[in-house]
Amino acid sequence: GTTDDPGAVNSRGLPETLRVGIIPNMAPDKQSARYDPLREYLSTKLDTAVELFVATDYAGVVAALAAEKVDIAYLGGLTYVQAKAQVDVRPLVTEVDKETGAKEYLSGIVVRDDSPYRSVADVVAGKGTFAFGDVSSTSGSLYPRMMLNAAGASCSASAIDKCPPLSEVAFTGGHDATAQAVVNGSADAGGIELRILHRLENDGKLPKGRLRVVGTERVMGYPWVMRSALGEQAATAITAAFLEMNQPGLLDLLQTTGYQQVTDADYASVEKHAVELGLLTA
Amino acid sequence: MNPRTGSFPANPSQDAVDERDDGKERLPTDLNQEPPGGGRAAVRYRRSKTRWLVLVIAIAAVVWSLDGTGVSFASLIEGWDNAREILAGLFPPQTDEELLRSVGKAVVETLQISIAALFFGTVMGLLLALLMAGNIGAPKWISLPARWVATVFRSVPELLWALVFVAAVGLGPAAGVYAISLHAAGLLAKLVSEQLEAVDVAPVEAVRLTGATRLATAVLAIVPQARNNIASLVLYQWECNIRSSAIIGFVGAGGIGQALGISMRLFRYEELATLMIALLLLVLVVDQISRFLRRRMGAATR
Amino acid sequence: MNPRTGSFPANPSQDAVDERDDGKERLPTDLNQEPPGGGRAAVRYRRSKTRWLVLVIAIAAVVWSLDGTGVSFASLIEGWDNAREILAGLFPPQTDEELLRSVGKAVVETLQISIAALFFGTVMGLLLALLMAGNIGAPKWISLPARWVATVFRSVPELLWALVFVAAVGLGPAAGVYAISLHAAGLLAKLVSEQLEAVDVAPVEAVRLTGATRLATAVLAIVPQARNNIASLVLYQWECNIRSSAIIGFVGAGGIGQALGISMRLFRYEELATLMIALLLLVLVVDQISRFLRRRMGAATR
Amino acid sequence: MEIRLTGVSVTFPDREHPALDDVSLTVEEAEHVVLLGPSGSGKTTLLRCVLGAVKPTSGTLTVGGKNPAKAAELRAIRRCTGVVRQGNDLVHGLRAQTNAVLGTSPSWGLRDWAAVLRGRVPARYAERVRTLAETQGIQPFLKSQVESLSGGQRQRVALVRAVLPEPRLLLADEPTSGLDPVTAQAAVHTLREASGVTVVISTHDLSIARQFPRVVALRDGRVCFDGPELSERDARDIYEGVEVGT
Amino acid sequence: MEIRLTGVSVTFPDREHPALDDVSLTVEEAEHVVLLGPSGSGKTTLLRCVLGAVKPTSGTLTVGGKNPAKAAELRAIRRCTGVVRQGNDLVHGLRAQTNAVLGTSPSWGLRDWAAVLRGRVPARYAERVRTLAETQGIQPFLKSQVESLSGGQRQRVALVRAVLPEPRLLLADEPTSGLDPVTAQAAVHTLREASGVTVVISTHDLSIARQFPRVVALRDGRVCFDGPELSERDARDIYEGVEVGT
Ligand SMILES: Nc1ncnc2c1ncn2[C@@H]1O[C@H](COP(=O)(O)OP(=O)(O)OP(=O)(O)O)[C@@H](O)[C@H]1O
Ligand SMILES: Nc1ncnc2c1ncn2[C@@H]1O[C@H](COP(=O)(O)OP(=O)(O)OP(=O)(O)O)[C@@H](O)[C@H]1O
Ligand SMILES: [Mg+2]
Ligand SMILES: [Mg+2]
Repeated sequence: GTTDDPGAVNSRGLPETLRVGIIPNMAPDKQSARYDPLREYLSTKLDTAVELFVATDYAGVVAALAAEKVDIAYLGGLTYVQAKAQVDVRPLVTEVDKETGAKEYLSGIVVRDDSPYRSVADVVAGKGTFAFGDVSSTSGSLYPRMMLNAAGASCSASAIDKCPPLSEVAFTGGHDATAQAVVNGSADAGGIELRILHRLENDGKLPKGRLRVVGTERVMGYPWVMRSALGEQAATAITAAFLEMNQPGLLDLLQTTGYQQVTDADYASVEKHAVELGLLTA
Repeated sequence: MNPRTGSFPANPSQDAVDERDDGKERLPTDLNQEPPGGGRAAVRYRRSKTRWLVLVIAIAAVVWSLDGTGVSFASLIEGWDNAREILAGLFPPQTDEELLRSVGKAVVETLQISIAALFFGTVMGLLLALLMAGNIGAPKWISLPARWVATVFRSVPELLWALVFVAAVGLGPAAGVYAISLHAAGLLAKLVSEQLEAVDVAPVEAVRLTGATRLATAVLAIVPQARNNIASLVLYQWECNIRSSAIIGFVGAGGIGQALGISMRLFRYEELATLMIALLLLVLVVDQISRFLRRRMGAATR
Repeated sequence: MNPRTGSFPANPSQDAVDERDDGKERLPTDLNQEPPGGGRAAVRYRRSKTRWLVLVIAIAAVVWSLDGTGVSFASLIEGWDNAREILAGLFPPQTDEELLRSVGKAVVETLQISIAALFFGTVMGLLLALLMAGNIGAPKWISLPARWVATVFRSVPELLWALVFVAAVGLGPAAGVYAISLHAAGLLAKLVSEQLEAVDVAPVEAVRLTGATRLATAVLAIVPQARNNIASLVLYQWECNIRSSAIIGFVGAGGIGQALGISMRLFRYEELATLMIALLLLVLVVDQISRFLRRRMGAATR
Repeated sequence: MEIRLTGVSVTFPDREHPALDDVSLTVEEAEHVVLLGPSGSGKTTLLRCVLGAVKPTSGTLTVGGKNPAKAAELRAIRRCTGVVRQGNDLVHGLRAQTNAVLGTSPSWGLRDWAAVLRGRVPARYAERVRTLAETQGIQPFLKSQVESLSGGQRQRVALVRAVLPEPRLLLADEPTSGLDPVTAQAAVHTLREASGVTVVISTHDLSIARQFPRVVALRDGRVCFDGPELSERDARDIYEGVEVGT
Repeated sequence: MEIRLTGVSVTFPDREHPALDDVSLTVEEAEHVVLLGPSGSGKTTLLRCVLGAVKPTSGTLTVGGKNPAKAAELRAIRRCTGVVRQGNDLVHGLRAQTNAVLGTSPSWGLRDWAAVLRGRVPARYAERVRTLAETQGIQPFLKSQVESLSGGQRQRVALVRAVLPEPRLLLADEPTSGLDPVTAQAAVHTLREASGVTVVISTHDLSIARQFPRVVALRDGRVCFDGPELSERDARDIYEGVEVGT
């Protein structure tokens, strides 16, 4: 059960049972998404019981964080700042992106290969339809929106589904659906996380080169966050556990080469844009 | 020799106000009486006028909606290739042993969630239904709030209920159980109360004429007649719960729902196919159990 | 004087195999006949044994599920504060004019989606129901596939249907309409076929004894009796469609669903409250229309 | 309980002719009355009026001094009335014996309820149910589902149900229809035996009507005969629409 | 169509005594037969057997040379049979006149269907429906919903439904129950008039039985009397369980 007294802590300042929330955005291909190795790793490393919850929607995990029903969680950049508005949480680490080799990964705007648009400015000037992924996705919603605005659009902060001069914007709910929408022509362009786009291509779910990237932006990686209430001691221990992770199998499972420490400051720009674009009601 | 003579008002709720305990005097309103001076022609006319009106409104609404939503068969045929691609992506369903084992676990979890939710949902739903059904005749100050509660329970999407319960009890199957229970209670209350209202009215009148109280009439004349249909609705709700649990998998409630969500997020269509087949089989099995019990009950009512 | 004498098998599907056109010789299987030599005691015993078995299995299943899902009232009470916080966050619902205007637009879209889907869903669902219902007695090679189709339609979650249709016809309400139509057809087929099976058997036997074909019996004796209940199920499905469209909206089909999804993901609880109230009102209105029509039909069947 | 109707009329919607047309009639306490009349003459409607299942369009009506139009008084009237409705009014899905005791529900305690819900007969009625069932000849079928009984067997279950609570007013709408002459006679005997009880029955069987001390005949919703004895001639007049007694 | 039963027995599950016990009986083409017997003696079961609604536990049975146990032949038998079932078997939700024409459905064309679905009577039956309804006295109620008819009125609608298709075999289970003597006589007249048609009815009314040239009586599922005329004495024996004729 999840009803253990959240106040009880062990000698190292960690809860008797560490409750971990995960949203799978990446997982190895051959194996179905089971994060048991991660649970075992954290459990031995931290010397405490670990309970793992895999959810497929951010809203639930954030609600659980806010209600202090989850101790640490793997969130998107935007979701982190959203969670921060509701409960005192702090980011600990983020994974190193295999593509950029850094803490940041890439968000991009894509069009179909036979499209006349060559740049984001063309997309805006074309006044066509645009597909975002999940509303609260950093790379599928927040950054594409930013790029559009930088290219002359004025995505409204109050009405999320208005981005003049684009004639129509839609939320597809996910990156693959965005790719689908652009490929089958129901959207003229879309915002997508590039490593996911590449994986779709590698898996043969999309013909290679069918989508052309017309603009990119670097996005601070998905943070592992912790409720600040757990204390400094716990933060140190958990951070160390991630930084010391070197088992190839486990790193492979988490689709990274290692972890690096992050602080709230790393997400300052995410937060700023989120407020500007109305994705965060501060 | 022919029965059911004194035909009762066709809508039993009309007669339910017949006997009230709330002190106020009310006349037994038998539908037969309604337009007390109304002649034959007037009634005919009013009826057929309403029927036409309803028909015209219905047609207009459908046309307006088809137009507004841009539904067209042309686009459907045109898009067939794309859809086929997605569907083709589902084949062949993945069948490696490891996956099958984890699907098995998910199925068990889903079953547990759906049964637990069915238990709570049935208890609450049947209670609400008894309070709501017009021919059982609970006083208005009870039946109206019961109706509202049932409407709120079923019109708030399970996903939102799930959010509330995640905040209350944390991530995990329990939150899913509570969320689905409320939703199930709302749905069952509506369907069961309508089944109660649809029973043959002659035996109900007969029992009521013996001076039985409203509760006694409900227990002795209405529920026994509707029993089989209620049982089959409860089994139907079980099926619905299984499907609901597939939707609220997002709260980390486990079960097939969670696995479906993950596969969808990670674009593993072949895995998705395996899971959908598992879901389908689960529903089919429940459907069969339901048919089996219906047949048994048919033969073995007390 | 008393009616319904020769009691018919309680489960009409038992009798439906009575007359077949498929050339093969089949005996009319009247339930009365079933254990042809079976004495009174044997039947009693078998019945009550099954009843106990079912009861024991049911209790065991509930206990197993409650245990497995970790449901506990203690945790629910403990978590009440958190839940209240979320619920308190809903108040006061936001009411600025701009929001209300966009909510109004979303409501209209939702209505259109639900009505269009109701139209297609009803057409397909009623057809499937007629083919499936045991007492209508379509030949097995038709009724079995119809049952499967209905099961697939309703057990694949709307969300997945939506995904398929988004691929086919692109983003927008049309995809939602198709997805909900299929789901609705599956649900209606199941419920309506059970209503058809639940009609009074005496008139059905009477019409069948006149030598009417199976189709004629269905149209003349079964459908007229079930008509009102079917109409009320269709209206119930309308309500379900509105709720489904709230779920599907999450994948970009527009309407209240999309607005709900956005508000939920951006944690704008006050906006969420406004939308939920809109959804609730919509469902309440449909519920009222349904009650009104039920009452009318009660009085005005042909 | 005496029954008093003064100028009672009932007109159903969609019908040109009233089902009851200005009927005034008094049945005294402990009187036994039989209602005659061609099919459709309003017998059933009259009996349903008395128990408040049909509301008079005009006229007044009291039963034992109480007014069935008032909810509380109606309940009181129904409590001390036993009724056999015309037609199929047994509760399907229950046993014959459960149906037989349904009329006594207002006086059940918790134990009685428990017994009934398990399909048993509460102990205090067991003896009387047995006796009544034996007189009516349905003893062997008491444990059967009512759906499996023959027409006449069901009719007798309904009669037992009406008589069991020892009501002060007994209304029976064609209680012997579907019964063979011997069984019918047993039913009539049970009804006639109830001394001190007001009994009103309707029937089409003249030989049964002759066993009652008072005959009231309806025709087109009006009382066309009211007297102690029914001659061959009067009977013919009632059914053939001739002014009775001419 | 002649009916031949040889050693037919029917035992319902849960019942100690058979409903029909080794019944052998032949009804010749165009013969008119009345079935008598105390309530529960198996009359309804016998009639339902003939139309394949109940399957004999043992024994054989042919109707017009056809075997009702075979699906195709059963359909043929039913096509040329008119039946009045005991009890409430009109289709609620339809008008009386629609119910009256239901029996003719096997010969409807598209236009007839269209008429029926709009609640009308197909033109080619209109005249006959009117005549039959008039003889039975239900002409004024043809357009009413059957739910609003009185018991006797419904019974007559069922009779019209059975007779309308001009069947070669007419089975009527207590067709006059619930009818007053005059109306009952009209019903019997309609049945007796059907010359060239095999007619089997069951009844409890001895005065009606006497109008039939052949009387068959059942008792406890066995044939206990079969003869052209029924004396007072035989009738009493049938109902009182004495060996008939002793
Ligand atoms: N619910 C109803 N709606 C409309 N008309 C009705 C209703 N009930 C009865 N009637 C009509 O009122 C008249 C009197 O009916 P009632 O049932 O009282 O006759 P009855 O004397 O009991 O006849 P029967 O001997 O056939 O039972 C009939 O013409 C009948 O059609
Ligand atoms: N479906 C059934 N299941 C069990 N027993 C039945 C069923 N139908 C009839 N019976 C029993 O079979 C016996 C004969 O019934 P049937 O209906 O043939 O009698 P009947 O002669 O028509 O009587 P009535 O004059 O009362 O209509 C009765 O004892 C009855 O209870
Ligand atoms: Mg009557
Ligand atoms: Mg019978």
